Amino acid sequence: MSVLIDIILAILAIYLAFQSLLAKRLTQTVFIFFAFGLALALAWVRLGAIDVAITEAAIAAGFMGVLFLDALRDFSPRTSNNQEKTEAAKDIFSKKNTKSLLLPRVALVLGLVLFLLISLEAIWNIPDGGGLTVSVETMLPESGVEHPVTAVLLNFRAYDTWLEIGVILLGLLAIFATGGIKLYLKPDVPAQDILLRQVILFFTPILFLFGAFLLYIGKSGPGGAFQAGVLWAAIGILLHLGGKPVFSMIPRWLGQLLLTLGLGFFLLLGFILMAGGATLFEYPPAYAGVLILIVETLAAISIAAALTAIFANLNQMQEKPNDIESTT
Amino acid sequence: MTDLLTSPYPALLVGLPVLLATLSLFFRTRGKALVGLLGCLLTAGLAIVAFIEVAQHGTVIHILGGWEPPLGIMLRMDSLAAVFIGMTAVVGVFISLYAWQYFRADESGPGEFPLFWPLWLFLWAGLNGLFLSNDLFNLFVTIEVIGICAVALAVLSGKTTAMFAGLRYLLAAITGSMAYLFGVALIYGSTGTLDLGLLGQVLEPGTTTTFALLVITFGLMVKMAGFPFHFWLPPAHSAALAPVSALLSALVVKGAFYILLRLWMEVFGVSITYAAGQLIGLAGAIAVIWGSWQAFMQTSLKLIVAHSSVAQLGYLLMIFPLLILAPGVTADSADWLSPAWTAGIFQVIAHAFAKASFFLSAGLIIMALGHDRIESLRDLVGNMRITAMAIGLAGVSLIGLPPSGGFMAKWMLLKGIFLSGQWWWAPVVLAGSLLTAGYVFMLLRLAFAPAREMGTFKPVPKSLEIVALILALGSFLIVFPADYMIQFLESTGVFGSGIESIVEGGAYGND
Amino acid sequence: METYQIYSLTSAVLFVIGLGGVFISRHFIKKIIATIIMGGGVFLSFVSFAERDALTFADPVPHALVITGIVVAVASAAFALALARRIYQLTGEESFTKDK
Amino acid sequence: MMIKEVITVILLVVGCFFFLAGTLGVLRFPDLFSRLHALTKADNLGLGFIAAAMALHIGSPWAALKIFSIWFFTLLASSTSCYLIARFQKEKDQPTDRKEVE
Amino acid sequence: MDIIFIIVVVFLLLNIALGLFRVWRGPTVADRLLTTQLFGTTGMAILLVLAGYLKDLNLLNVAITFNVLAILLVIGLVQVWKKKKGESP
Repeated sequence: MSVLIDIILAILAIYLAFQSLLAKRLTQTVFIFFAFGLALALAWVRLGAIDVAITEAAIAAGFMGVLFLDALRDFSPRTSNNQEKTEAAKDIFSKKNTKSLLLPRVALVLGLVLFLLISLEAIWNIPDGGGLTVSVETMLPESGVEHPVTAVLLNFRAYDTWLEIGVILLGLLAIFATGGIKLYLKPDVPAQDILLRQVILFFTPILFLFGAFLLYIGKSGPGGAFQAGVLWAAIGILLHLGGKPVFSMIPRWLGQLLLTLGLGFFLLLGFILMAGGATLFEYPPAYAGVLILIVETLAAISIAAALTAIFANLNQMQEKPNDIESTT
Repeated sequence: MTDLLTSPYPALLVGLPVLLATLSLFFRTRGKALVGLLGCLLTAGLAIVAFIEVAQHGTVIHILGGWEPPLGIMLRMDSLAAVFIGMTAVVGVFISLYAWQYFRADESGPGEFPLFWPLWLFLWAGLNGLFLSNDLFNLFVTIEVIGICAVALAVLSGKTTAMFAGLRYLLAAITGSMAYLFGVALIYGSTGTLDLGLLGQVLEPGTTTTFALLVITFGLMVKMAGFPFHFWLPPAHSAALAPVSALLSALVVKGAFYILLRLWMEVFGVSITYAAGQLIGLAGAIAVIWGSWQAFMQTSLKLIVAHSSVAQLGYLLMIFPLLILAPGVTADSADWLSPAWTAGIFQVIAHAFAKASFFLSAGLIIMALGHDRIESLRDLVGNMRITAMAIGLAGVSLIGLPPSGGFMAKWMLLKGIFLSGQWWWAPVVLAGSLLTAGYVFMLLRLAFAPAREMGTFKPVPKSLEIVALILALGSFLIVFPADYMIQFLESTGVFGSGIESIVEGGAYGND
Repeated sequence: METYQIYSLTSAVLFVIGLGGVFISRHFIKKIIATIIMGGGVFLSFVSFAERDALTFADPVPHALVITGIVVAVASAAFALALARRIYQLTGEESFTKDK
Repeated sequence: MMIKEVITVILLVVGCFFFLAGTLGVLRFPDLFSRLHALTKADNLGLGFIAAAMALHIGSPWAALKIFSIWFFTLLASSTSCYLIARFQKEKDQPTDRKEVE
Repeated sequence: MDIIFIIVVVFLLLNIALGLFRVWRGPTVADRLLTTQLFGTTGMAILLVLAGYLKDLNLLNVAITFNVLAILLVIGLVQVWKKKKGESP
């Protein structure tokens, strides 16, 4: 009976994915994409992956959502003149290429359908590998935390998690590399909006406390550094939108320290313990719990800082539309 | 697992560059470059030490966190990984030296790009992590690190064309890694392990495995610009800054090839058929012809070099059909395996040196001329003797004329082809070489031609020219330690092994 | 039909939709969203296998992998978005044209 | 025990009714402001009743607090956004059937 | 009791499917946002009911995460709106 929920949810998710790509307008695409994120989060819940559901809710729906909404400001036609120009260009393009594009497209769609059928068959017949549940269960007491997912993330496969924190920092660096950005720029529009200010005042402590709660509960239940990091990043994003960009209010070195703290401490701790004869990311079982909590906290701070900076940069990209000379 | 030596070097090889990259973020423009350069030298030194360690003790491992696979992740540095890491270090350190000078050259230079240094160090860490990794999912994370770094470096120049090319590259890279990850999900679902060594033992042939192999190969082909998916490579490589182009084509695309080689040889042996090998070989053959032809047709130097990368990567794919044995043939009786492997490894190394030198020289020409249209290359020899020499030497290695590393690779490839009886690949190798000779000699002819007007060449720093020349020479010098290197590769690792097709597994052998 | 089977089949469909979307969609934003949908499919298959292998708790390794994967995917999507916006800022283009 | 369950069921049914009413309203009402009105019904009452039912069913004070806060936050976010939407629409003050953000 | 929860969840999901129509139709950004809002609220209700059905209180954390981050989307939308207002003649 409960399978009915899954079937409807699955159909809904597929439909939403389809529609978000087929939609004619960009706003439509983005809003349907939000709904898709929600459907996916419900699917995680149905599959018992609460950690993933929280991450999806936080990162995919919250953070990506606000990034896409922010991007919508950009991709709307700026001036009618410009719009006409692009429209005309598109017209020529489509007229000229309709026929030559049709055949490859049909072939592509057929290929995709074939691919889908094979993949469905492959997934249907998948042998039961058994997973790693048993090994995790036996090793869990030595990991220093009670929640298996946290144990895997920060102890058994800490290397992946460390690289992943690096990837977030890298994402920020990569956005710098696209150029045209001044991180310490003040946005032009301060929040005159009383409502906005009230919302920020009210939600900042809530976001902070709930993030801390998720971080702390990660030891024994679903939650952890990433989820907490995104919630804290939401504070930074709210402040930025309210005309108080965090990175322009703190000294430069502090900003850099916040950004690199998680990655650096994680690694330095590993190196220090390595000097004592352990392998990288090996924690003595007696202290593992405490060390993991410290690492998680610093990682959450760094993730929050990096995500805030990513948003701030993307947000400011639009503020200076005329600053287009390239760096060369 | 315990009979292999545990060593701290694998962990340091990944950790140190990341630490230095993080450190360099705290400095401003000049400081960043200084820390970055020091970091590159340190990392290269560490790589050499690690290489020696492997040469002395054989394969070394590092079990991260002390958790043995399948639960944890193990880093493993065997001779194959050591050779790739050593190559990255040697090529990387020269490119770093070049970049240091190149960005500091005032008026004619492109300006300072402080972000180059942390990104390049992260890229280096990612490459080292990829060569060392022994875990399917960890490989995904490292290819994502490499992908993001590579695209970020590619768009660093800030040109509009670079942005378009970068976005195309990034979308291709994300698509490729997602396809790869889909295969990983299926493999994990059907075996419950991610460790390459264990997977090689437990993987069963079946629809799921075959499909997983298909999507993984698709993903990696996209990432390494294998033939039908090469569309992103030429614009991205040609629009980047000179040191970045060199990094991208010398090192980055080799990462995906390395994974492909490892997975085909070590993991998916059970579901690979003779026909699959032929198919990959065919993609490689088309890439050789198509890429060389496209290179021949271009009119700007960097585009020629970028298209030539597509062709040279095609040669790498052409070793796959040789490594997969027809049904009924055993690995012991197949005497072409060793030449084929030698061809692959030498092609990787020779191409890395030659292509890095080529791109660095192209950067110098742009610095001197302000553009890279080939008709302005007249009298290059008279104005930039060393650069012309570097281009000539690198070109000779790309064509595969003796005594270059490229010659060794192509010779061994032909030897393998004839020993295995798969003669139909031979014309492709020869035609590829001819076409390559076509565009290289076209460049050289222009370089030697007398100038029409005088004084268009601005002077460029000598040191930069010398770095490019050293790299070009490197593609010749690698021939000398060839015997030692083959011996070293044969001591451990998968080098020299082949896949024996299972007859009942549906192989379509034709002999 | 078990719960996990429904979702693992869904995962393949989502993956294919995303894959097709990357190729067919024109607008940058749609292409980026298509890669995210692709990622959603992949992660769904991981988690559905975790549900299948559940004993006292669902297999935590795929959960951890998926969390890592989501974060990595978001970092690259944010970068792609930055590139797309930069291109728009520089040229006013919203999709790849033939010659670029 | 029985009575608690009965009350839970009744609350759920009432909540569902309001959700349906809200959706139908959003679908059928002619203009944006009446649609907003319909949505507010679903938010406030539909979720409120279901939250009450669940708080009753789970029956732990900590959970009840969380459920209440969920309801409260949703209310806050939705009323803020509804206010903004309404203001947005009012200030634009022109029919925007075709010329919207694309 | 469980069966009732399942029915409620199915009902709410169908409700979402019904609401999709408005996103499709538009006609304005505001309408689409409004429907997304409705989805969000319905999703919260589904999460609550599932929490009761699966007897897992951690689901409430998922719901709270969604909730507190919904405000980001609202404010992000204000930005879009400001931009639009700025450019209208």
